[in-house]
Order: sequence, then C-alpha cells, then structure tokens
Amino acid sequence: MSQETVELDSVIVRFAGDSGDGMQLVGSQFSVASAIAGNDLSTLPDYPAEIRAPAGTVYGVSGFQIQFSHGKTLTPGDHPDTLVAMNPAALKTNVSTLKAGGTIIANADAFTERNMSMVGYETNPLEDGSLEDYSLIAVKMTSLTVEAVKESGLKGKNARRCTNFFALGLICSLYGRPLDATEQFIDAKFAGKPEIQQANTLALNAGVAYAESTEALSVHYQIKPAELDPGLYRSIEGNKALAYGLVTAAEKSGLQLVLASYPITPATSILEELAALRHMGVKTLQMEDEIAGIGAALGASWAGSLGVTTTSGPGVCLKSEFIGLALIVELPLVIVDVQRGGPSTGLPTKTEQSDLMMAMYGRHGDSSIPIIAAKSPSDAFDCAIEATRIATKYMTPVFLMTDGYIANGAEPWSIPNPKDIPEIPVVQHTDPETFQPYKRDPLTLARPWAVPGTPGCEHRLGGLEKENITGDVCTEPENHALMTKLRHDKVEGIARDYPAQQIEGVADSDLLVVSWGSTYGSVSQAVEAVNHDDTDKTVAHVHLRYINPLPADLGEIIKGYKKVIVPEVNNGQFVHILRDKYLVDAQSFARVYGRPLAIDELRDEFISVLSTTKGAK
Amino acid sequence: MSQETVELDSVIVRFAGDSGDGMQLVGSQFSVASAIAGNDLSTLPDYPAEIRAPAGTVYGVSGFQIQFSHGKTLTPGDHPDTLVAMNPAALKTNVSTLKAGGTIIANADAFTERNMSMVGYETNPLEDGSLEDYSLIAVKMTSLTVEAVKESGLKGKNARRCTNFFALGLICSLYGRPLDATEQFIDAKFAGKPEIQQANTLALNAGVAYAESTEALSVHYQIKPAELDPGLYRSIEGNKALAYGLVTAAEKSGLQLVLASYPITPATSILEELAALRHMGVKTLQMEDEIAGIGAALGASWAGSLGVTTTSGPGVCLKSEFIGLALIVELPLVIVDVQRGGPSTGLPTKTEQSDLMMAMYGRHGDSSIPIIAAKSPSDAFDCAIEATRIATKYMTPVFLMTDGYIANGAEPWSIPNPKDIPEIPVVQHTDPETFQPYKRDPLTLARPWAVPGTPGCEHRLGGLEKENITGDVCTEPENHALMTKLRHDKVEGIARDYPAQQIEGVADSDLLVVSWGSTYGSVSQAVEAVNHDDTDKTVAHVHLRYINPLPADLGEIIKGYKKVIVPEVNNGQFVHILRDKYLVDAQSFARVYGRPLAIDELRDEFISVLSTTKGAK
Amino acid sequence: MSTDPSALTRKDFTPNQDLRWCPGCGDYSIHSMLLSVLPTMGVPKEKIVIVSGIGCSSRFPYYVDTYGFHTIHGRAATVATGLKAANPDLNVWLITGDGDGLSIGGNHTLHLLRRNLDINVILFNNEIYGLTKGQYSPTSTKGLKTKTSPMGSIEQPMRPCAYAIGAGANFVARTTDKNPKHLKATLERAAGHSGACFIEVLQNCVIFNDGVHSEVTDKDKAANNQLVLKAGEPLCFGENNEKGIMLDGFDPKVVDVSQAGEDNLLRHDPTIEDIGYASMLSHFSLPDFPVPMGVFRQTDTVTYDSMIQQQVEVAKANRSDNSLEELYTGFSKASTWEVE
Amino acid sequence: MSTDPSALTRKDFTPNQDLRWCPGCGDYSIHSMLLSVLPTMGVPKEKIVIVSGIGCSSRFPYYVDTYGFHTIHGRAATVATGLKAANPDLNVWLITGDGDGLSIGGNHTLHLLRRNLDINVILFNNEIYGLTKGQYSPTSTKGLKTKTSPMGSIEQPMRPCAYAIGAGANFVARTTDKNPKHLKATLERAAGHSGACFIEVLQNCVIFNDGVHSEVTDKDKAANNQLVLKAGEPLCFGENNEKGIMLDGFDPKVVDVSQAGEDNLLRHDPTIEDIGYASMLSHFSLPDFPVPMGVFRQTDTVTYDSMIQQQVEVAKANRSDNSLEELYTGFSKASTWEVE
Ligand SMILES: Cc1ncc(C[n+]2csc(CCOP(=O)(O)OP(=O)(O)O)c2C)c(N)n1
Ligand SMILES: Cc1ncc(C[n+]2csc(CCOP(=O)(O)OP(=O)(O)O)c2C)c(N)n1
Ligand code: SF4
Ligand code: SF4
Ligand SMILES: [Mg+2]
Ligand SMILES: [Mg+2]
Repeated sequence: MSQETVELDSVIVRFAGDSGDGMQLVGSQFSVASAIAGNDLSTLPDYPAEIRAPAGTVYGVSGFQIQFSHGKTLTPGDHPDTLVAMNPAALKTNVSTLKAGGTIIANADAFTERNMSMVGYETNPLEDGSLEDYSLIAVKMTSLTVEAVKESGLKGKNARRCTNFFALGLICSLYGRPLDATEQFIDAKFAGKPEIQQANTLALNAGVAYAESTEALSVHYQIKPAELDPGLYRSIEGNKALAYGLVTAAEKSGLQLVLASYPITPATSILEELAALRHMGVKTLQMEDEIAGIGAALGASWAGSLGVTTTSGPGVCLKSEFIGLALIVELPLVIVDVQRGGPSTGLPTKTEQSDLMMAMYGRHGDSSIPIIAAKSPSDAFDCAIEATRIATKYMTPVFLMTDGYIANGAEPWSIPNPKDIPEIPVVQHTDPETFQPYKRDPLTLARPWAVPGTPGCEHRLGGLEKENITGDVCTEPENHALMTKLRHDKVEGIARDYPAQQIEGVADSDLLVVSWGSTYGSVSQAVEAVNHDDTDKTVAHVHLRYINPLPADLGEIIKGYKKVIVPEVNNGQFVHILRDKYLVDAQSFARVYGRPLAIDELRDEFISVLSTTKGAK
Repeated sequence: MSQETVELDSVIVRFAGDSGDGMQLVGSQFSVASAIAGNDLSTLPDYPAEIRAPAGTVYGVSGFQIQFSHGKTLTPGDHPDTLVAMNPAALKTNVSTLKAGGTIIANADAFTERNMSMVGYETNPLEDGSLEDYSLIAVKMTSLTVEAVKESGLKGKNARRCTNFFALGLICSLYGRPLDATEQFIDAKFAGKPEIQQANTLALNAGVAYAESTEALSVHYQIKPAELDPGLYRSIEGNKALAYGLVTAAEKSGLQLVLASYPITPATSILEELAALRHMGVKTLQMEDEIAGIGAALGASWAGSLGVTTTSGPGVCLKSEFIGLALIVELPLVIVDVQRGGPSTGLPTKTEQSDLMMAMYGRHGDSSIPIIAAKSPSDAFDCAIEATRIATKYMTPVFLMTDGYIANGAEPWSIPNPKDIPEIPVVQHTDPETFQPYKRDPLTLARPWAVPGTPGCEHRLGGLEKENITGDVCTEPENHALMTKLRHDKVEGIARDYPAQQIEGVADSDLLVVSWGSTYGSVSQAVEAVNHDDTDKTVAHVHLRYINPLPADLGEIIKGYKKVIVPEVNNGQFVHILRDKYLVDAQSFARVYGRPLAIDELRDEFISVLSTTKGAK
Repeated sequence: MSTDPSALTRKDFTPNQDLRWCPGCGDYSIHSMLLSVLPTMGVPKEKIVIVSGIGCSSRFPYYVDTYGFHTIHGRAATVATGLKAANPDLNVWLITGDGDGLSIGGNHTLHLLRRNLDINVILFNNEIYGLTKGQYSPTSTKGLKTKTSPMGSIEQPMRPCAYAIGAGANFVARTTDKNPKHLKATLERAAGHSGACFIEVLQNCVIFNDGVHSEVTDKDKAANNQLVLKAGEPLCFGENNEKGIMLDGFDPKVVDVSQAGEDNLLRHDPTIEDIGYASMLSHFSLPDFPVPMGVFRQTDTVTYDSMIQQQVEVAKANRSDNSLEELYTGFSKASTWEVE
Repeated sequence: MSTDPSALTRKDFTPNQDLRWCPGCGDYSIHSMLLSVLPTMGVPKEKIVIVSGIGCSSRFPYYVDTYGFHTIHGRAATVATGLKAANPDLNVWLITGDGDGLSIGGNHTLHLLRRNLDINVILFNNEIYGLTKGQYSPTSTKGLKTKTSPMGSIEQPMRPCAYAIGAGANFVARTTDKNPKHLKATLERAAGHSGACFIEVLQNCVIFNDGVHSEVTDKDKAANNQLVLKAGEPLCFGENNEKGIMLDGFDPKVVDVSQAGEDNLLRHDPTIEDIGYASMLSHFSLPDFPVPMGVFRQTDTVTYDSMIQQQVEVAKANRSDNSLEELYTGFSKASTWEVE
C-alpha cells in the first residue's frame, strides 16, 4: 500500500483504556520511543483512584497523554490530536477533550453491548455517526492481537492481555517511532517468561503491520527531532529526578542519605526509587506514619546524615508539629511535598498546587521556613540539590514543593555530568574548644552542627526556647524575642544567594505574569502565544523557584507593571503572598481542574486583561 | 497605732514566691476579695514551666499580678506598685518591673545565706541598701506565722506552709479588702482537716493584725468601687468563661455538649472545668492525643452533638489533617486554640498570639475556615456562643482563638441572665423525601445535618471530593472546581451576619490601630492614653473579633487612615492578612515577650508614628 | 420513626453503586458476609453505622447502604469513639486494614480496644498496603520483597491478635475471607458481644500480595495448617484431628494425639481472665504451629460508652444545681457580688 | 578522637545544671541509677545518646551530660529510630512516661519495639500526667479521681508490659524507683541486651499521685506483693517465699508452696519463644496476684539497625554500578539517546 508521510511540528496523543489495559505502560514506552526519536516531549499520566476498578467502568479509565514536538515542549498539551480508546468508557470520558477534527483510534472489539450500556451508550458510537466530526478508525485490536500471538502458544485471556502492545505498535508506526527500545523492554521485563515475551513482541509487530497496511492509516506522520542542546538524554519523571537529585546532593555534600517516609500518592515512588539504591549507600526507612517519617528523618539529620522526608498534603499536616521542632533545633532537613488535590483526601490522583499556604504558614508559633518549588520533572533534580544546599548551609528544614503533574509527568532530561555539579560544602563541628550549640555563623546565622559521637561536643537539643549561644533552655522574654528575630532573619538571609530573577517574554509590557511550580510550562507557552500572535499585545513573565524568602529583586520587577496576574492550580494562594509583600494589586487566575492549566485559557485571559489595560494607568 | 487612709484610683500588686509557696492561691483569693470590694480588675498569673522546681531557684518563681481600680481596668498593668516577694529568687526576678518608688513587702525569713547565694545575692538586699529607691518593708512572715498558728497545734513544715495566708491577710488589710470570702474559702477547702483550717485562718488574721499594728504600714489604701453597670458579678478566668460559654451554647442550641481533648498547657483547664459538669449533661472524653481529640469531637458532631476540641499550638498542628476532613464533610465543630509561646514546645507557660496564620492557612488544599478571637477572659464566654452559632448555622468547623493570658487571666464578669442569651436555632434533617447530603441552603450554603439514627436519611460521608448535591464521591474536574468555590463562598458569606465594626478612640485621626484577640486591653488603654494626653495627637482603634472572613466594612474603614498599625504578640501575623486583603501599608508592632503588650510602649509607638505622620499625605 | 429491624434483609443494605475492588479481591467475601449479618442483628437499619479509615478495605462504607464515614487514614477509631460515646444507642462497625489500623492507626485502635467501646473492629489483613499499590505493611513477613523493600523487609511483623490482647481487648478473633461460613459465624459472635471486638480477617490481595495466606487458607492445607478454636474442646488439628497442642512447662508443643492422649491436650477456653493463654495462641504461626482460627478471647467488662452515659445520668440524678444561673456562679454565691 | 570508656565515672555524666523535678519525685532515683550504669558500659561517652519526649520524665536529657534530645510529645521513638538507623554505632536510651510513651506515643513505641531497634526504652510509669498537673493517664486505675475524671476514670488501664509483649518486644522488664538495687540491675541487663529493651519503672509522683505504687513498693509490703523474677527459679514470693504460682490448666493461681510442692511451681524462664508465659506474668496484678519484678522476657533477634546497615553493605559489595553517571541512566543505557 502506498503511504504518504506528512511532517508535523508537534503532536498530542492520548492513550485511554481500562485500568487493567496497560495504558501507563504503553504511554511510557511511547514516550521513550519519542524521546529516542529526538523529540522534545512532555507527558501526563492520569490514573483512576481505584487500583483495578471493575472492567469497563467510567471511573476505571486510565489515561496517558503525551505531546512530542520538533520545537520546545513544556506541557503535555490541552487537546489531543489523536485519542487511542481501548474501550467505550475510555472514549466516553476522553472524547470531549479531543481537538476538533482529531483522530480516534478505537478498539472495536471492546465495543460490546455490555461495555457500551455500562457507560450509557445506547448505540455504538463507532457506527452511529455520532463521531463524524472526528476522523474515526475502528480497529479490531483484540482479535487481531489474539490472532497474531497464536504462534507463541498464548491463548485466551493471556493472549488478549497483549492488546496494548498491538496498540503501541500501531501508533509507533503511525508516528514513525523506533521500536528497538520497546523490544528491549519486553525482553527484559518478561525475561523469565519466553511465551509472554514472544507474544508481546508479536503483538507489537502486528500493530506495526496493521498501520502499514490499512487504507484508513495511509497517511503517516513524521516529527523532526527537536533542536536540543547536544548531550546524552533520557526521559525522566519528576519523582525519579527528585530521587536522583537527593542522591546527588548527598554525594556532593559527603553525607549519608537517609529517607524516612510513609507511602502516599503521588509521593510514594520517591521512596520506592530510593529504596532500590542501597548499593549507593542510601538508607530508606518506611515508617509507621508521616509523623514517624519526619521524626526519623530529623533523628538522622541529628546523627549527621542528610535527613529527608517525602509526602503529600495530608502527610504534611501530620508533619507540621515536627517541622516546628526542626526549626527550633535548627537541623538540616528536606521536606518534599508532592501536592495533590485537596482539601482532605480530596482528589489523590489529581494534581494541584494548593499546599503553598500550608508550607508557608502551617505551624504554630512564628516559624518561617525556606520554600522552593520545582517547575518541571527535570527541574526536580536541580531543586533537590538546591534544597539540600540551603538546608545544610543554613541549618534549617526546607520545603521542596512539587505536585502530581511533575511527579508522574516526564520530559527529556539532558543528563548532567556529575563533575559539573558543584560540591555542597558541609562542615560538621568537631572542636570542643570553640563549640557552643547556638553560636551562629555571623554571615549565614547558621548554628554549628555537632553530631552525636563527636567527643567533647556533647549538648542537649529540644523544643523549648533556647538561650542564644549556649542553647540552654531559657524562658527569658528578651531572649525569646531575640531568638524569634534570629530565626526569622536567618531565613530572610537566604535570599542573598539567589541569582537575579529572569524576565521571560517581552519585558517591556503592561502585563506581568508571575508563576511558580508546575505551571511554568503552560504559562510560558501561553505567554509565547500572546507575544507571537499578530496583535501588538505583549506579556512579561517571571517564574519563581524561591517562594520563601522571596527574591530581593522581585519587588522592583513587580512594581514596574500595570497589571500583575498570578496563575495557579489552586483557589489563589501565592497571589496573597505577593499582595501582602508588595502591596500590588496582583490578580489571581485560579483553576482547580486537577490538571495543568490550559494554555488557551491562559492566553485568552492575558489578552482580555491586556484589552482592558491599554490606555489605563 | 494611728492609721492614715489614702485613696487611690488604681493599684497593681504582684505576688511572687516559690512554686510551692501558694502564690497562685493568694493571688486568686486577693482577686476575689478585690472583686467583692467592687473594683474592676484584671489579673495575670505567671507560672514556671516546672511543677515544683527546687526551692529557692530563679526558674521556680511563681508570680501573680493584679490590677484593681475604680476606673475601667483592661489589663493587669505594666509596672506593679507593690511587690510581695516571698524569697530572694522572687525579689530578684521581679524587682526590675516594679514602678519607680514602688513598695516591696518581703518575707525576711526567707533571705537566708543559702537562698540568697542560690540566686547570686552576695549581700542581703533587704539590708545592703541596694533597694533604697523603693519603699522596702521586710517582714519576718514565716516566724510570725509559725507563732500565730501555734494554737491550732500545727508545727514545723505544716505551720510554715500557712505563710501565704499571712501575706494575704497583710495585703488585704493594706488595701482594705474584705476577708469573708477568703475565710469561707479556707473553711470549704480544708473542710475535713480542722487543724489546717484553723491554722490558715489564724495566719490570715495574723497578717491583718500585723498590717494594722506596724509603723511601716501606717498608711493604708482605699480604692473606691468601680462604676460597673448594675448586676451580679464574679471574677472569671478565660478558660472558665469559655467552658461556661460552651455549656450555654449547647443548651441554647438544644445539643449535647461533647468535648474531646488531650491535656496541654494552657488549654487543659477547659477540659477540667467541663469534666466536672456531667450533671449538666456534658460528656468529656480525654483522648489519647490531639488527633484523637478532634476525631472524637467530629464523630460526636456527626452523631448530632456539639463536638468541641480544645488545645494549644502544638495540638493544632496535630489536628490539621482532621480539620481538612471536617471542612470537606461540612460538619459543625468548634476548635479552641489557647495560644502559647512558640515555635515548637517553645514557652508553654507564656502567652503569645502566634498561631493566627496557622489557623488561617495551616492545612493542605484550599481550606478556608471561620476564625474568631476572644479579646478578654469574659469575652471568651461570648465567643464560645458565637463560634457555636457559626458552626451550626453554616455547618463548618470554626476556630476560636484565645491565649495563655486570656486563659488564666481574670476580670469581673457581669453574670448574664441566661434568658437574655438568644437561642441558637439548629435543625437536624429528618425528612427522607427531601434529603440530599449536599443540597445546600441557598442563603447560607449550609448542607443539611442528618444524624445517624435518623430513618431514611442514610448516607455516606468522607474525605474524597464529593459531588455537588448528592455527596457521592466524584473526581470530575468541573465538580471539584464548583465545590472548591462553594466551600469558599460559604465561609465568605458568614460576614453577612456581623455587626458593623466599632471605631473606638477618636475616629477622625491620622492613625488607625487594628488589633485582635487579647491585645484589646493594652491597645485600648494606650489609645486612650494618647487621646487623653495634653497633646492634640489622636488615635482611632478597631478591634476585631472576626478574623476570617473579615468584616465587609473593614476595608472602607482602614482605607480612610494615613497610617495603620497592627500590634500583636507575635512576629507580625495579622498584619499580613490585612495588607494582602486591602493593599494598605499597615505596619506591624510586634513584641514576643511572653506577656501582654506594655501600654507605655504602645503609647510611645503611637505618638512616634503620629509625629512622623503630621503633615504627610 | 424507627424502622422495623425484624423486616430487614440483605437487600436493605445493598448499595446502589458498584463495588470498586479489584476482581478477585478478598474484600468481596467479607463484604458479602457482613451484609448477611447486619440484617439479622435486630437493630434498625438507621442505627447501624460503618466507619473506616483509608485503604482498599476502608472503602467499605460506600458499599453498605446505611450511615457510613470514610474518614482519614488511621483515624477511624477516634471518630467511632466520639460517635459511640455521644450516642451509645448506635451499632458501630469499624473497618480497617493492616496499614490503616496497625501502622498509622495503631495507637487509636489500641486505645479503642483498651477503653472497651462497644464497637466491632474488623481488620482486613492482606499484609500489604493495597491502595498505595504494594508496599510492605507492619504485618508483612520479614524478607518480603516489595517496591519499598527490594532487598526484603527487615521488620519483625506484628501479630495483630497479640497486639490486641496486649492492648487489653476483651474479644479477639481471627477468621479468613476464604471461609465464608467461619467468617460469618465470627462476625455474628462479635455482633453478639457487648464491648470492643477485634477481628483479624486474613484477606487476599490478588494484585499485590496474591496467595499470601494460601498456606493457611487453601482448601487442601486448611486442615493441617489451621487450628480451629472451639470453646471446651481440645486444641486439635489435622485431617483427622490427629495432631494436638500440649504444654511442656509453659512451652507449647505440637503432639500426636494418639500418643499424648486427648485428655492431656489443652482445651480451648476463651473466657480465661489472664491473657497468657490467648497470647500463646496469638503467637502460633507456621511452620511450627497451626494458625488458630476463631475466638481467642472473650471476656466481659462494662463498656466505656455505657459508663460515660451512666456518669451523666448518675450526676444528673444526684445534683439538682444544673441551671445555667447556677453554673455561672460556680454553683455557689460565695464569690459573687452585686453592683446596684 | 574517641574518649576512653574505661576511664568514665558517674561524674562524667553529671550535668552542670540543677535537676528540676519536685523534691521527692521518683525520677531522681531512676536518674541516679542510670548515671551509675552509663559509665560502666564500656561505651565512649560521646556515643551515648538520650532521647525523650515531653513530660516530667522526659526532661531527663537535660540532666545527663552527654548528647541529648528533648523532642516533642510522644515522638521520641521516631527520632531515636532515625538516629540509630543512621548511625548504628550510637548507644541510645529513650526516656518516656506513661503519657508520652503510651498515650500520644503508643504507636511509635510499639513500632520501635516491633522493629527491634537496639534502643533501651525506659518508661516512667507514675500512672498520671505529671507535667500537665495531674490528669489520669492510660495506666491509671479505673475509678481514679483526677481533675479530668472527677467521678472516677472509666477507662480500663493499659498494662505496659502486656502491651510491649503484644507489640513483639524481645526484652521486657519491670522495676521500681523504690528499689535502686533492682533498678540498677535491670538497667544493666538492658544495657547488655542487643535489641529493643522495654523497661517499665513504677515511679512515684509525689505531687499528683503520691503513693500510687506503695502497695507494691513499700518496704513492708514488697515481699508479699512483689514476685521477683529470677531465671531458672520457681515463681515464689512472701516473707519466706511461702507462696508460689502454679498453673491449673492454663489458669495461673497462687498456692501455698508447702502444700503444692516447689517442684510443681512454674519456673521462671524469660527465654521462651512463645509469648504466652510472659503475657501471663504481665497480667498479674494486685490483689489477686503479686506484681512481677524483673525481666519477663528476653529473646534474641537481629536488630533493625544492624540489618539496614548490612543491606547497604551487601548491596555495595554486590553491585559496582554505583556512580552518579550510572544512576542517571537508570543503570542502563537502553532508554538514553545522544543529541549531537
Ligand atoms: C495521612 C495519609 N497517609 C498516607 C496515605 C496513603 N495511604 C492510603 S491507604 C494506605 C495504606 C493502606 O493499607 P491498608 O490499611 O493495609 O489497606 P489496604 O489497601 O491494604 O486494604 C496509605 C499508606 C493517606 N491516604 N493518608
Ligand atoms: C502535642 C502535645 N500535646 C500535649 C502536650 C502537653 N503534655 C506535656 S507532658 C504531657 C503528659 C505527660 O505525661 P507523662 O508522659 O506520663 O509524663 P510525666 O510528666 O508523668 O513524667 C502532656 C499531656 C504537649 N506538650 N504536646
Ligand atoms: S489492590 Fe488488593 S486489596 Fe486492593 S482492591 Fe485490589 S486486590 Fe483488593
Ligand atoms: S509532678 Fe510528679 S512526676 Fe513531675 S516532677 Fe513532680 S513529683 Fe515528679
Ligand atoms: Mg492492607
Ligand atoms: Mg506520667
């Protein structure tokens, strides 16, 4: 069959199926293939809350979206070009987000009476014309798979299980992705099970063959490699990058890494990732709850290790009393909050940025704490190192904020050369002569870190207010006032280390957009969209890694704009900090849809604000 | 002996002695006597953190300060007129706060070599002239007491134990306080122990006799009754008033009161107070920790009772995850935070207002919660009722903030007639036909309260996001956005019920002072001091009971002043909320000395700000 | 108006929504048996309340059509305690997992048992964290390889029944999802007991810990690997009850019944006041001992909820000074004064 | 440079600040005995660490001149766990109270014991919350009137040793502040045991619960009311050891030794693997039984801290791909690509 190849700049594909359909696996293999194909990319898995919801239900649909491009790719995109729908529920829940005129590749075998009625389709949408606005390709994937894998000996349910690889093969072929990595993956994963190994490979190739031989798929696509800087790349999710960052920070500071945590979605995989690194000297403690997690991490810090605890919102609540203790005993500690939808148990598998105010203020007493936030999966690597640097240099617990999107989302990562990563100089105090538990470094205001086991530096720590310099328990009013100030000033002083803030977009604009955390991608792209459209409207953009203390130069920047907008995936939080600090009428653009902000919505908002701003002042 | 009687407007007395010296008892009996004498008054106990620190040590000193007056008395005062010092440590730690030329009444018997050297007195301050700026009256209280109680048969240690009543008698006589209530108190307290009863009465009278016969005490004082509104009065501490308010709220709403708490200073006595009220239908559960405290309170609320939990800062940290649950299940709940010095264990026996930001933001997710704050001990009574009204009307947890000063401080309370206290209308839903768990009242946005045991209204609650109206678990993005908004709007709507904010002081001024919580007394008196001094400087003052949501009319008020100052006993917290909300350059006056703000410091600050403001604008 | 409990059937409790556990999960069996027990208790439906924490098991309340509260992780016991103390008239069931009830919630479960609230605690023990996708739990065997213990867990596992007995529980039992009859009978025993009941259910998680209990629960292994406890009967097991348990000093050991003589075997008595016997049973585990199934311990003590209610009633009966007026004066006029 | 442990004396640990417990508090005796044990352990001073929670008892670290951490209420076990796991070389003592360790901290203590960290836990049991001035605690007897239980506590008290055994503790002991010799000997036994030790010390709070243990600890009552446990010896007590403990079936009972015959008495054996025996002891209480004193149970298992250390060492020995470079690629180049 003759095949046409069309070149595209950027494509968004969404895989959707039952929880048991293996969509996450397909998605991540497709990501790897796209990465290897040299595209820039960004992914967003979208799990149901249930482990395995009953087959065919709407709430059991598991999705995986990827955008891969020739150009810079900062988000998984708003509207898929292509939807792979493995069953009616997947179609039903996802079709509305599809781009107008987009492609639907559906597994026709799954459109049984039962499956359709379960989700309320009275007639078969693959046949009743209801999808005529889309380009619909119905493929009997299951039967084709079962047929293809026969030669492996696999039958029935086991044979049907290979359908996801058929879909993967089909879509790889459609977008010209290489298969090698997937084949290697199959070989490694099913190493001990030759039948399954063979069957999955057969299914994969059957999918490719189908795509190459079917009329409806006669147009294939090509997406040229992105112009990434030279180097070795891999695709990486945020939790993995964060784990690698912690290991790197430990090595660069010469400290043993001790992670003490309690599993919680979407933070768990950091613990899992690090648990597999005993051979790199990492100790992970799975504790009985989040309180115990931070307690053990603090104990490890006291022992002279790099103590880290990872969790999500509900877990941070539980850690708050201990964070206060860490602040008053002034030990280094990294607290990672992988945010999810709240309040309460909320939407555990959806992303949100709604823990910021808690990080900032969620403890009793005056208890300021440094907060930094990662902007993308790979940035979590750098932020883990930076958090460690702050924690050890200033002897303080540090909050590192990410979220469900960063945690599970993936993007290409230019693998750094470890030698290029600066050391994190850490000195533990060993000289009894000069030791005073609360004698501070005059510049950083950090107190010395003398760890148990050091002869002659025996001392007592605790949660009661301490006397300046000696660290003895002290209830004197003036001392408490002094210590309150010193603790506060120490944190404020961290801003000295910051680089100058970068203004992206068009600096000379009326509108400044200030963002933090995982909204970076959407906001950047929306800003670019406005700046590159054919109107003369322009937008400036500052994205913050450092939330507390705020950068010293931010005030100057912010005050230079007529309008300031703060987009967040929460009900408006960071905007309060900015308004309080700079007395600027910053406006909140707040959306809590459990997913990254939509670029087009942001762009529209910027344009509409600019329309009302012109001429004002 | 001839005695002169001088009339005074206001007096500040401070009792200080060893933890075992019974100073709290003396202080509270003296308060009762002063109240019965008809004065307005305000008290401040000041405990050490230790239960019974070794005798004679500086850190074992226990103090009790009282101001009693003919005029309005809003604070226990900055500088005592008279210090009763039962030992050298008490003298040492308290003499510096004494008013210039003030009176020291010291127990000379306690100034032994050992006691003096323990606190670093090399010579006897009662004899070495070092106190010559004060009016010093050294009394051999212990020997006089032992002598006086002989007739009761009490000897040795037991006899010496009565010394505090000697001191009380002396000081009562000096200030013309009636003795009846104290005698009744002794009779009741030592009902089963006639010897001790007699001995204490003898000691009390010996103190009186001493004051009446001693040259050095030839001038006695009289303080005319205050011009209080007519009615029945008593002296009341904040924790007791709060407990009474809760019982009243329960009765007025027709609900069973269930308090579930874990002991913590300075909140414990609310639990203790209510534990003694089983006969009024109150159930108190002493739970295993603060998490269990709020969990059980929420369970009780679900059961249809008035669930309340009381704690202090560290306990609030632990409750924060549960507060999120209470917010999403929308059940009424009163959370009392009796603030103390932080962060961490901090200064448990000292007062502070540093939990405000935690109350406001200390939970994950977007989770706005109503917050109200009491301004004085007796106001805690009204606030408990108001908190209950908000909680039940709006189906929401409510924060009620007090602090160590309010908790333990006392003031005269005009005992209300219960009939004058409005009912709190509470309707529990019983009609299965119209029941939908999250169908809201269109005005208040409150959802219905259907309690287990109600036939036909069976439903499920939980921490996962709920579908609007049905309350079913729902992960739909649009629903989550809607529910986030509804929860927020519901809380915002509470401001509709507020009375107009009162501007105290001189409304037409350049400077507005905005205060909240227990600073009311100091700030009012400082404002009055400025307004009534002989300059033309004036100050306006708004004191807030309602912290979240803020009153609708506050913005107008605040924006009408050139300068806004926010005095707080923390490192500056409420000031951030005001700046954020109104974009007004409100300035913080922050002092963390573990005690109420000093009136003179505040006055000086107001004056200095006004001096730089004149002419500005 | 209260509903008529005698007319209740399983249907009355059947939810109008789908059960969302994985196909094959042991939770279905527990659910099914509880649904068959609830209507038979003689309690009006609206007084039956189900409280849970967080975990696969803890989704239970959604699947029973009565009052239900899916609280937060590990804290169900606290909510249940407040609920029951506030209204002792309710019939309360607490559903929890080995993570929810023994890891994060271990202390609350313990204090509920100690205080003896009249609440039935059902702990679904699948020796894994199901909902968070397969990390080892406090009951996982040492050496278990999971995502968080790739080199094998190094933790000594908790024995839930030993823990409950140590906590002072008066009713402690074990059963399994794989034996619905025994499961149901055990739930019925708990339903009939006044006071806190602790029931460990060996439950299979097909996805993350499949077969963890199969040595105990598989049909062909049960006879040899379970010790079914029956009050008054000797501790025997095996296909033909040919094996038994005897004491040697205080050391329990497995003996051949024909050699040792049935009369020398220990006889099951769940009512012994001292906890030694029940604790011994709670320590039995494979391969040295069969795994006991049934009620280990059942002793009677007055419940917390009835006592608090009683204190209120006694206090009310004994004191008539219960008006707000009297409260405000501290029940005495001694410290009040009148301003005219 | 590490200090020489053999040169240590009590003085080396004596703090330069005053002890701030109430005069007459039982804590002084415990403090004094621990100070006499620490220098004898053969451990350099700087490796000895004391961790505590919050409570009167928990002020302990301030009173010992070595590394100390007065953490937060109920959470000392977590800090101690992290400390010891991070550096197994430290010698860690955890000081806690009946409120700190059993009420708010009940779960952490339990998991520390279960995991078998090599840490000595000393629980000061005064059956009251001392620091907060006298509320009943989880170990207070039912009926105790305190500020929060004016009509008497309605809670079934916890038995700390039963709890510890139920939690899986391998070393469980009880002693008292009133018998310094026994106290010291017990601390020494714990110091010598590798693994988690749980020591309940009956402690008198002179201020809020004075004499709570006097039936057990008073000189003239000790002989009749204490059962002093000695390995290998029969369970006897009384002025002349005239009373003993025997089993009737599984029901323990007090017998007259002369009638029952010494050989028929139970013999103390703390090393029995099954927990039945130790649990039985832990349940003994007045007036029916004498209160056991000494080591209830002492069995050996490898410690958590040594195992985690070992996993690290084994993993390091077995895998050489431990560079950051290799980490970054996920230890395989399969999923990487080169951009030129
Ligand atoms: C405060 C908090 N911490 C952690 C979690 C994540 N979490 C949810 S369920 C669970 C463990 C569940 O295990 P188990 O109780 O055994 O239930 P199962 O799923 O096995 O039935 C965890 C760790 C959470 N929801 N909340
Ligand atoms: C989170 C928290 N809750 C409550 C308290 C108050 N508190 C301090 S010590 C204590 C109980 C102490 O009892 P116990 O452990 O028995 O020690 P003891 O004083 O009797 O030695 C309580 C409730 C606290 N400090 N922190
Ligand atoms: S993950 Fe395991 S426990 Fe959870 S529902 Fe599935 S099978 Fe059941
Ligand atoms: S209150 Fe009791 S436990 Fe605390 S120091 Fe005093 S005597 Fe000891
Ligand atoms: Mg489980
Ligand atoms: Mg205690």
